Parts: sequence; C-alpha cells; structure tokens
Amino acid sequence: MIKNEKLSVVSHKEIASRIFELTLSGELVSEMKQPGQFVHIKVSNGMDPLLRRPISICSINREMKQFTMIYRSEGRGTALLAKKESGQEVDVLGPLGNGFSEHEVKPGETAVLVGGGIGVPPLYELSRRLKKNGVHVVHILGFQTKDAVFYEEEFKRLGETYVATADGTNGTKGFVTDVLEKLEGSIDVIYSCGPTPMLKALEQKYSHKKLFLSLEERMGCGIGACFACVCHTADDPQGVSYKKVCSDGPVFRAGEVLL
Amino acid sequence: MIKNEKLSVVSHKEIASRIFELTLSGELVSEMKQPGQFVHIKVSNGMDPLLRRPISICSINREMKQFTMIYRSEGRGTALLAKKESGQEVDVLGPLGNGFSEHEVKPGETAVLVGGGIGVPPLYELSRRLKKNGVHVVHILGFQTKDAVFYEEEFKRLGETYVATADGTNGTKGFVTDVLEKLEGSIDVIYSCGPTPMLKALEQKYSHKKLFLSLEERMGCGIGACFACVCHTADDPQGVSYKKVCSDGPVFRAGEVLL
Amino acid sequence: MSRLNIELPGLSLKNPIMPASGCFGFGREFSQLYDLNLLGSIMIKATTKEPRFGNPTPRVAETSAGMLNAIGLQNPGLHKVMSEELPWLEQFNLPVIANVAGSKEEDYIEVAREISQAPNVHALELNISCPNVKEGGIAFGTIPEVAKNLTKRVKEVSQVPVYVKLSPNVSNIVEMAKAVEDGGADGLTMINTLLGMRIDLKTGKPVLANKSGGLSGPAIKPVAIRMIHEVSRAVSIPIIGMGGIQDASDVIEYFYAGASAVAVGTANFTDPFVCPKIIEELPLLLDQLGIGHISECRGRSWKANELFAHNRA
Amino acid sequence: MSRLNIELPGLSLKNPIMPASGCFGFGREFSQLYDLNLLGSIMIKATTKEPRFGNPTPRVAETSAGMLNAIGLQNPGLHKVMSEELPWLEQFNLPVIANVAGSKEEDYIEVAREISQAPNVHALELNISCPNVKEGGIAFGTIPEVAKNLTKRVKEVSQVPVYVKLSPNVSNIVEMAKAVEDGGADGLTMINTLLGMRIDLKTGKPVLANKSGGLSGPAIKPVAIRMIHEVSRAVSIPIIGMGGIQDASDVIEYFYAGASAVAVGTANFTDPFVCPKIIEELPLLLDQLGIGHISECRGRSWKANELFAHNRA
Ligand SMILES: Cc1cc2nc3c(=O)[nH]c(=O)nc-3n(C[C@H](O)[C@H](O)[C@H](O)COP(=O)(O)OP(=O)(O)OC[C@H]3O[C@@H](n4cnc5c(N)ncnc54)[C@H](O)[C@@H]3O)c2cc1C
Ligand SMILES: Cc1cc2nc3c(=O)[nH]c(=O)nc-3n(C[C@H](O)[C@H](O)[C@H](O)COP(=O)(O)OP(=O)(O)OC[C@H]3O[C@@H](n4cnc5c(N)ncnc54)[C@H](O)[C@@H]3O)c2cc1C
Ligand SMILES: Cc1cc2nc3c(=O)[nH]c(=O)nc-3n(C[C@H](O)[C@H](O)[C@H](O)COP(=O)(O)O)c2cc1C
Ligand SMILES: Cc1cc2nc3c(=O)[nH]c(=O)nc-3n(C[C@H](O)[C@H](O)[C@H](O)COP(=O)(O)O)c2cc1C
Ligand code: FES
Ligand code: FES
Repeated sequence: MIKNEKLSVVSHKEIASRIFELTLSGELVSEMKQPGQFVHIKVSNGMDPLLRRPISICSINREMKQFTMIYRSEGRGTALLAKKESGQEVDVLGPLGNGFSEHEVKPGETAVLVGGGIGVPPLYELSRRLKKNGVHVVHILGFQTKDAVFYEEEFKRLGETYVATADGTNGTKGFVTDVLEKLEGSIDVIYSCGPTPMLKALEQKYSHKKLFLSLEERMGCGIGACFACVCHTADDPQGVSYKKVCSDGPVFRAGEVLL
Repeated sequence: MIKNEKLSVVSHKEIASRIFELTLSGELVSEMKQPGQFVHIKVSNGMDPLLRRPISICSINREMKQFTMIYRSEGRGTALLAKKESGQEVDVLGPLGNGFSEHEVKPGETAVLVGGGIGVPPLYELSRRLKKNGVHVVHILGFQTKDAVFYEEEFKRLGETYVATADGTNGTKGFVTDVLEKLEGSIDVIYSCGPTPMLKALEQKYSHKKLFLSLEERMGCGIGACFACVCHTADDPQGVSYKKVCSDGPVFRAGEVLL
Repeated sequence: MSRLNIELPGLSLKNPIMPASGCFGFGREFSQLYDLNLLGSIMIKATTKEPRFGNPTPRVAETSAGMLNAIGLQNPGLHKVMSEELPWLEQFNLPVIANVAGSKEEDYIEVAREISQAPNVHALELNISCPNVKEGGIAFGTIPEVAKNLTKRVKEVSQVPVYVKLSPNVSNIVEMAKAVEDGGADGLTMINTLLGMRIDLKTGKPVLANKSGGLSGPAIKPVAIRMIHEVSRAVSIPIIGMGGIQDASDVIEYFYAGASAVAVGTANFTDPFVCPKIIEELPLLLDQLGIGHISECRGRSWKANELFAHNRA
Repeated sequence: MSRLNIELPGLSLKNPIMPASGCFGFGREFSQLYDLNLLGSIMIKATTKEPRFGNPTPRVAETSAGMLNAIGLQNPGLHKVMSEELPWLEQFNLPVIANVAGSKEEDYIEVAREISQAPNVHALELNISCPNVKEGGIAFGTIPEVAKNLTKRVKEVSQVPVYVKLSPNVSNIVEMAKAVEDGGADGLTMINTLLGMRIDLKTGKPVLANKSGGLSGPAIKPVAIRMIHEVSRAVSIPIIGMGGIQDASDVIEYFYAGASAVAVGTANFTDPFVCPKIIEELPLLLDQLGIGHISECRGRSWKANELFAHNRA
C-alpha cells in the first residue's frame, strides 16, 4: 500500500561527485515490494519547491525497516535534499509503481543488468535478489567520468561488473552498449535503467531478448491521477492508448511502450 | 551604514509564551547607533516566505559584536525564525531607521519608558543607555497576560518597573496608561513603543510633554525606497506630505505624524 | 450538528471540499489512499466526446510556488466515462461534478446531454477555459457572447445544474461571469489556470513540449481571491472557488472572498491526503475563529461588518 | 570586451540590468548601499503631474512567492522630480528611464513633454497599466485603441523614445502590444503586476487598505515569460522584461523568451544588493552555457535551432 510518512535519516553521504547515498528508516519500508519501485519525496516543509521528487529505491532492509536511495544533486530540490542530516526527517510517499520482476529469470540463467548514471541505483536491489535466487548476474554500468562512478565495489561483490565511462577515465571508454556487444556467454534477460537514448539503443539491438526498461518522465502526482507521465503504447504509437510511467511503470517490457 | 550580513546565532530561547530572545553576532553590530533602530530579517533561504521581517534591536553589545532581539512567533515567518539553532546563520539587513534619541533627557531628569507587548524590547537598550547617562528611568510594561510577560527582572535592575496585564494576572489589571496616570513625581520625557491604540492614547493625554513614539507598519524594502510604510504628517493630514516609518522613523516625536 | 454542510444547485454537500478537475482522475488512485466518502464531492477529469491522448511530454514543469501543466485534456472519452468510470464511482455516496470539454459547440452539447443523465452526476462543470487545447477553446473562455451562447445551449440539454468554469486570462472577469449567468448558468467555478511558460536554462527551449501551459498552485491564489471577490458581488449564482488551496485557512479565505465551496487541485500532488486533512482541520479552525457554520464566512470580505454581525446573531 | 552591453532605442546600456519602476524610488536609498554606476539603467518611480500621496496603509501584503502592493503611485510630482530627483541622478553615468503615469490623457502628455526634456532621461516608460489607481487607468491598459492613441499622442511630444508598459491583466496581450507598436512605441516593457488580493484570516477583511493590489515576484514569472514569448514574435520593437527576476538564470530565461533587457523589482526588497550581484554573475553563467554575448540568447526559445547555431558561428 502507498503510504505517506516522515522517515528519519539514518545516514547520508556523498559517495561520488554530487552523488548522495541516503538511508532512511520507517514503517513505510515494509510496504516495499520490488526493486525498481520508487518513492516520491518532498524535500522541504514549505512550498519551495512545490512538487515532490521521484527517486528509485536502491536497496531495502526490511528487518531494519530501512531503505537506501542514491541520487544526484541536480537542481533546486535535490540540492535541498542533500542538506538533510542524520536524525532529521524526510517526507516520503511510496512505494510507487511497478518495478523489475525478479521472477523473469530462473536460477542458473544469466541476467545482464545495464545501468546508466543515476539509473544504476535500482539495479542494486534487483541484483541482490537475483543473486539470492541463484541467478548469474552481470553488471554493466555507464558513467560520464571517473568522478561520477559509484557502487562499483558493491556490484562487484554480487557478480561480474563492467564499468564504462564516456571519457574513458574508468573502465571501457564509451557506452554500456559497447560493453554489452562484446559480452561473452548467453544472456537470458536484460534489465536496464538509464537515460532514454541508452534505453533506445538497447531496445533497437536486443528486442529479440527478454528486455526490461525503467523509464523516466516528469511527474506531478506520482500515483497515476494527473496524467503527467503518460507514454504511447508501442502498438498504437499515434493513438489514444497509453501507459503511465508512475503507476503502470516505471519498468516496462521492451516493446510495450513507445520510448 | 546599512549592511547585509549573515550573522550567527549565539543563543536563542523562548522566554515567555511564544516570545523568543535571539542573540546574533557579526560585524554589522558595529553599525548600530541608537536604541529603537531595527533590523530586517530574511528567515529562510528560499522564497517562502518572500519578504523580510522587521524586528527591533533590544540590546547591543558592541565589544562582543552581539545584539539581541525579542520577537513573538506569530505567523509563518517568525515561526520559521523560531527554529534557528545556535551556530546557524540568520540573514540580517540593518541597522535601519532612526531610533530613540537618548539625548532628549538630561542627567537627573526622569524618563518614563512605556512599552506594550512586543513593543517592549527596544526600550531595554534605551533604558540601559539612559541609566548610564544618569537619567532616572521608570518603566511601564503592558502585556496581555502573565504568560506573555518578559524582561520584568531585567528592567527592574535598571529602575522602577510597573507591569500591567489586560487580564490582571500580573501587576496592575488594565492598560499602561492606567499606571502612567497614577505615577507620582515629575516626568520629563516619555518614550514609547507598542500597539497603535496605546500610542494614540499616550499622544492624546501627554502631547504637552516631550513624547516619542515608535511606530509599526507593514514594510516592503525597509530602507525607504518602496513607499509601503508611509504615513501622513500631522500638519497636513489630508495632503501629500509624508514620512516613511522605515527610514524617517520608526521613532517620531508625538505630533510629527498622524497615527 | 454539521458545521460544514452546504447546499448548492444540484449539490447537497456534507462539506464544501472537493478535488478539482484533472487533479484527481476519476478517483480510482486516491480511493486506494483514503475513503472517498469523506469528500464533499468530486470534480472528475475533463470528458470529451472522443477519447484524447493529450499533449506530448513533458507535460508538467515546476515554478515558484506553482506548477505548469499541459496535459491536453487526456481522457478516455464520453463512452468509457459513462460505461466504466461513473458506474465505478457509484459505490461512493458522492455527488459527482462532471467536467465537460470540447473544441466545438456540438461536442460540448453532446457530452453534456449524455453525461448529465448518469445517475451520480449531480452537476456539470463547463470547461470553457482550458488553456492547453489549440483549437476553438480560447474563444469560449474569453468572449462573453460566445460563452453565454454555449451556456444557454448546454443548459437546454442538461438534466442537472450547470456550473461554468471561468478562465482568469481575461481583461474583465465580471463581464464573463455576468454573461454566463445571463446564459442561465446555475453556478460558477473559478479559477482555471493562468497561462504560463518556463524555459530550460540549458536548452533554451520551453520545458513543456506544448511550450506554454496552465499555472496552478499557491502562486495564483491572490489572483483567484481577487476575482472571486469581484465576481461574487456582481452575480447572484454561487461560486466554487479554487486556485492554490493548501489548508483550512485557505478555504476560509476563499469563503471570505465570496466562494460557497472550494476545490483543491495541485495540493493533491504535494500531499495526497490533503483533502481529508482539510476536512478534519476545518471545524477546529472555525472554533478558533469563533464561527459556528462555515457558510457564515461567505462574502465576509465585502459584507458590511454590521450585516455580518447580524447574520451571526 | 563587454559581453553584456545592449543597444536599445535611446538607451546605450553597459549591461541589461536595471531596477524596475517603483521598487527603487529615485535611487537615493540604494545609492547608499552601492555605486549606481554599476547598473545598466534605472527606471524611476512613476511620476504624475501633481504630487500624490497614494493609498492608505497597509500597502503591501505577502503571498506565496510573491507580494501585493497598492502604493497608489505616490510621488512628489513632475515639478519636484524635474527640479530635485533628476538633477540628483545626474551625478551618475546612468541613462534614466522615466515612468510616466496619469489618470487623464492630458496628464500623460504634459508629464511626457516635460520630463523627456531632462538631460539624463533617455527614454520614457508609459505606465498604462497601474492596477492601483481607481480612475481612468484601466482603459489605457486594456483597450487596444485607447492605448494606441495615447502612445501616439505621447510620441508627438516626447523628446526621447517611448516604451509602453503592458498590463498582464488582459485577454490578449499580443493585440495590446501590436496596438501600441502601431501607435509608434519604440519599445515595450512587460509585465506590470497581476491584480490580486489577500484576505486576513482573523478580520475577514482584505489585508490591503486598498483591498486589491498588484501581484509581483517569482510567482508571476511564468506568466511574464509566456507573454514575452508571444509578444516578441509578433512585434518588431524590443522588450524590456520583468516579473520575478531574482538571479542571473532568470535573466537568461527572459532573454530566451525574447527580451532584450530586463528589470528587477521585488527582489530588491529581499536582497537590496541583487542588481549588482546579478551583473556580476551573468558573465560566469554565460561561460557555463557557452554563450559569448548575452544578446545571443535573445529569442532562443522560438528561434529555430539552426538559425541560432548560425548566429553563434
Ligand atoms: C521513476 C523515477 C526514478 C528516478 N530515480 C532516480 C534516482 O534513483 N536517482 C536520481 O538521482 N534521480 C532519479 N530520478 C530523477 C530525479 O527524479 C530527478 O533528477 C529529480 O527530480 C530532479 O530534481 P531537482 O530538484 O534536482 O531538479 P529541478 O530542476 O529543480 O526539478 C524541477 C522539476 O523537474 C523534475 N525533474 C527534473 N529532472 C527530472 C528527471 N530526470 N526525471 C523526472 N523528473 C525530473 C523534478 O522532479 C521537478 O518537478 C528518477 C526519476 C524518475 C521519474
Ligand atoms: C519597525 C518594526 C519593529 C518591530 N519590532 C518587533 C520586535 O521587536 N518584536 C516583535 O515580535 N515584532 C516586532 N515587529 C513586528 C514584526 O515585524 C511582525 O510581528 C512580523 O513581521 C510578523 O511576521 P510573521 O512572519 O510572524 O507574520 P506573517 O503574518 O507571516 O507576516 C506576513 C507579512 O506581514 C508583515 N507583518 C505582519 N505583522 C506585522 C506587524 N505587526 N508589523 C509589521 N509588519 C507585519 C510581515 O512582515 C510580512 O511581510 C516590528 C515591526 C516593525 C515595523
Ligand atoms: C495537472 C492538472 C490537470 C488539470 N486538468 C483540468 C481539467 O481537465 N479540466 C479543468 O477544468 N481543469 C483542469 N485543471 C485545473 C484545475 O482544476 C484547477 O482549476 C487549477 O489547477 C487551480 O487549482 P489549484 O491551484 O488548486 O491546482 C487541471 C490542473 C492541473 C494542475
Ligand atoms: C512596491 C511596488 C511599486 C511599484 N510601482 C510601480 C510604478 O510606480 N510604476 C510602474 O510602472 N510599475 C510599478 N511596479 C511594478 C514593477 O515595476 C514591476 O513591473 C513588477 O513589480 C514586476 O516585477 P517584479 O516581479 O520583479 O517586482 C511596482 C511594483 C512594486 C512591487
Ligand atoms: S505523475 Fe501523475 S499520472 Fe503519473
Ligand atoms: S518599507 Fe519601503 S519605504 Fe518603508
């Protein structure tokens, strides 16, 4: 069930350039079902800024009733969020949306998790669950540059991990797709989250595979009521049929919606 | 000179019901000339609330570069101000306006300081200076009720002090003017700050005396540029001549402006 | 004894709080968060004759104390609203206000005729003011004669009272209000969004795919209050007020201005529980203000003090 | 090499930043805070033929991300402005834009004729849009024909270029802009304040003594940007933009929308040093955005991408 709760800050640190890892605790955590779901965050008490900010769930610790997010301090809202200190409260609405289904891949099969920039975080909880299920996980993580890289070690602990940077300062120079193309061994499922051009490239090249994509869109309500985040379905690209990124997604099967 | 500076909170405490005493330190303090001047405070970093809040200077410690304000947590802005903690910064513009002249009364003469509610604070620095100058000071302080009374002891230390409360729960039941009427001995000057009805009553009864009144008005700029806080001069009540509360006042000689 | 019930043409409201059209869908999502029976009413999403996809995304942008939207009247169309959404809403004890939109007069009339027959639709809200639709729309909302005629024709076919939703993007709001009153409107709802735009610093292009959009939220409240203050004195039909309402004090401010009920839009996005919260806070605030029934607040900003005192006696 | 200088009719600006009329008096107060020579220009307080006291207080009220004012054009009158304020401003190397107001056509004309002869007045700003003056004012700002005629008559007597300040409280801003362009305006300034009101929760009465007032500040920026975006494509005279500008990014947003210079109003109250701060930040922001001269930003929101790329080549 979707709840609205003030969660308290357990820890908060900058783990890469302008990239923050924020752990919160509260009852709402017990409602979190799937990796790839997100929360909608009110960063201030007043009306400046007015709207909530959607941030993916990066990892869940149900026993401790804690969850972790990773976000980039970007505009006004996330810059304010970055100021929250341990013990302070954060107003969270969630969990929202439908995430990655961990049951699309069987024990012993191979799942490739492809993340770009701040699309990387939701893949972490997914990877932990897949690994627990006995799935062979491979991670391909793309970043702009060395300073922006985060969670490389964390992912390595779960499985094979390749990093690509646009400027070549860490790992392969180039895009995640460059790494993916050269990957050896069979691929049973691809899970991906990142910028739209990356998702498009994946869809173009791997539509024959089981491919899941997590989308981003500007949001109003985050719960499916305002129609801000709508996209066309792939089978009716000019028509009136649609999906809402916030409540039908943010994760869709490739070919389901128009990117 | 008027400065804009972020001063740091030295101490901040609730000294009566919803009444806060806030001490700040910074360079700007060395610019403070007179009791009765005020500062214009931005209570938040963002634009909510948008405007500054005018608050009187209550006491000045030039050596320590500290000054103290006393304010009532009233609406949105002062409620936010009330949350500032030691070590945090407060954006202050000031000192502003023209305060009480301590030189209107000679050593040995008697000055009566009449304050109502949150009009009491600026009289404190004035009293300290007068006392230092060898003036005989008498304080008449009016409040709504017992819980709202503050600085009674502090004023007592400087001279004779009478408290009046509207409901009679502390001191005389009634208004400051009731106390003033019964005051024995000669009065050379009256200095006053408080709600307009109180100032009007004083002006009506004591216009034959040297009487100084500190006015309140809704403000925009606080420096004399926007014409938000204008009042008519007493000699031209319907005309175009005017005084600005923020830069010509807030302290006026009785009979100078129309209350 | 209720202190919040309000009687308006077609609407017997247990309280004067309802979600504004377009900010609450058809109630399905919010029904998972709280019991919709708490609400006074619900203004459902604009319904057009045919289904509409609406505008390309991004459809929303944030502004200072406000937001812009250019949804473009996305909705499943009259048929589906009649066959799926309204029947679903029948489970609640909730008079529905159906927001009717179109780009041609005929569209409005057809939708009004049909939708006003749904058993739980107790009033129509004629949306002559959507800023996000390219064709037609503008004239209905800005030319008094056109608005009046549309109102008249819709009144002829509607089975329930008709409220007309006014656009604030006009030189003379009183003239518009009087025109639709002349046309037979049973009430007014105001205000719809102000036309606005944001431009992205990096790209230099408008943030919204539609370029401009409708400004809503606390930023526009002073404009709405001013307009309701003017209009409520000039017409004799009731006004449902909206624009930036966030809490119980805002509701009282709207009543003081002259509104007889209010709708909450954008605030549902910031706090999805805002409507029940306001409904809970209202009696406490009335206590603080020494007011018995909320209807006593209506028009207090322009009623003479004496008159008001008399009313309360 | 300056990256901020702008040439406009009558105005050779070292930078495009100036305080907006009514928010800076005649500069005396701010001159004690910083060197006014830093500014591109200064729009002085509205001047009328006779001295005016203005409205009763309270004259300001705070709103969400905005404020309302109903100063009521208080000013010392033409004679004093000519004999005291303008001569005082001559000590600065500052082209003055004189804001001209009135309630009758003759008033405007007389003020314009006189004040345009002051040596440091390089342009007039015809204030046809003050929302806080009861008589006359409204028609000038909302009826295209009336605005056009006034512009024409003022142009006949003015020694310097005439900018007309548009009111946002109209159904069709482009129509107004075109009308005054037709009337011979050399430029536009926009926007003046939106009409708004706040009501006090405790008293039930409007906070402002004048009841309604003009809404300014960040709340209205999206409305201003939208209007400038529309108008700048429809007219060929330049626009000085204003409404909610607080920092260098806002300035760029106004240029993207189509403005050629900007004015800062309300922000001077929040931060009296805001104008020099913006002037200092602008070159740094241009660097970040990879823009050489600020004029390159103008109209980027509606210029085709190619055209823009070409301009920068
Ligand atoms: C489902 C989902 C999950 C996300 N998960 C993460 C995450 O785990 N980590 C992370 O760093 N970022 C994530 N994002 C992106 C994040 O929401 C934006 O970076 C953030 O909203 C920007 O806010 P701001 O205050 O920094 O920027 P501002 O420029 O102040 O934002 C202004 C408005 O635009 C919206 N906005 C701006 N950029 C985006 C964007 N890229 N996507 C959606 N809305 C945007 C804001 O929400 C706000 O309403 C996610 C977005 C979505 C839709
Ligand atoms: C020269 C001067 C000195 C003052 N000194 C003190 C002092 O020492 N201690 C103290 O507690 N109060 C003082 N006040 C009053 C104080 O400014 C207001 O109580 C305060 O601004 C209210 O802000 P708020 O955020 O609580 O209320 P809100 O209701 O949020 O205020 C909304 C707007 O109205 C203005 N406003 C509201 N009440 C007043 C008021 N009484 N006077 C002026 N503006 C008002 C606010 O500044 C703001 O712009 C002084 C006022 C003036 C003019
Ligand atoms: C996302 C969104 C969608 C809207 N859709 C509609 C609509 O379909 N029909 C309508 O009449 N008004 C629509 N509106 C306007 C609102 O009903 C309301 O009039 C306006 O937003 C002002 O109220 P607020 O400030 O509380 O949001 C919409 C507003 C928003 C923010
Ligand atoms: C206190 C105040 C006084 C104003 N006086 C005038 C005036 O005399 N003449 C005028 O043309 N505009 C006047 N304005 C409008 C401003 O010049 C400006 O157009 C408007 O405030 C929008 O800009 P801002 O949001 O930056 O304040 C005034 C605005 C304020 C806030
Ligand atoms: S954000 Fe409102 S429907 Fe998706
Ligand atoms: S507050 Fe601006 S002139 Fe006094």
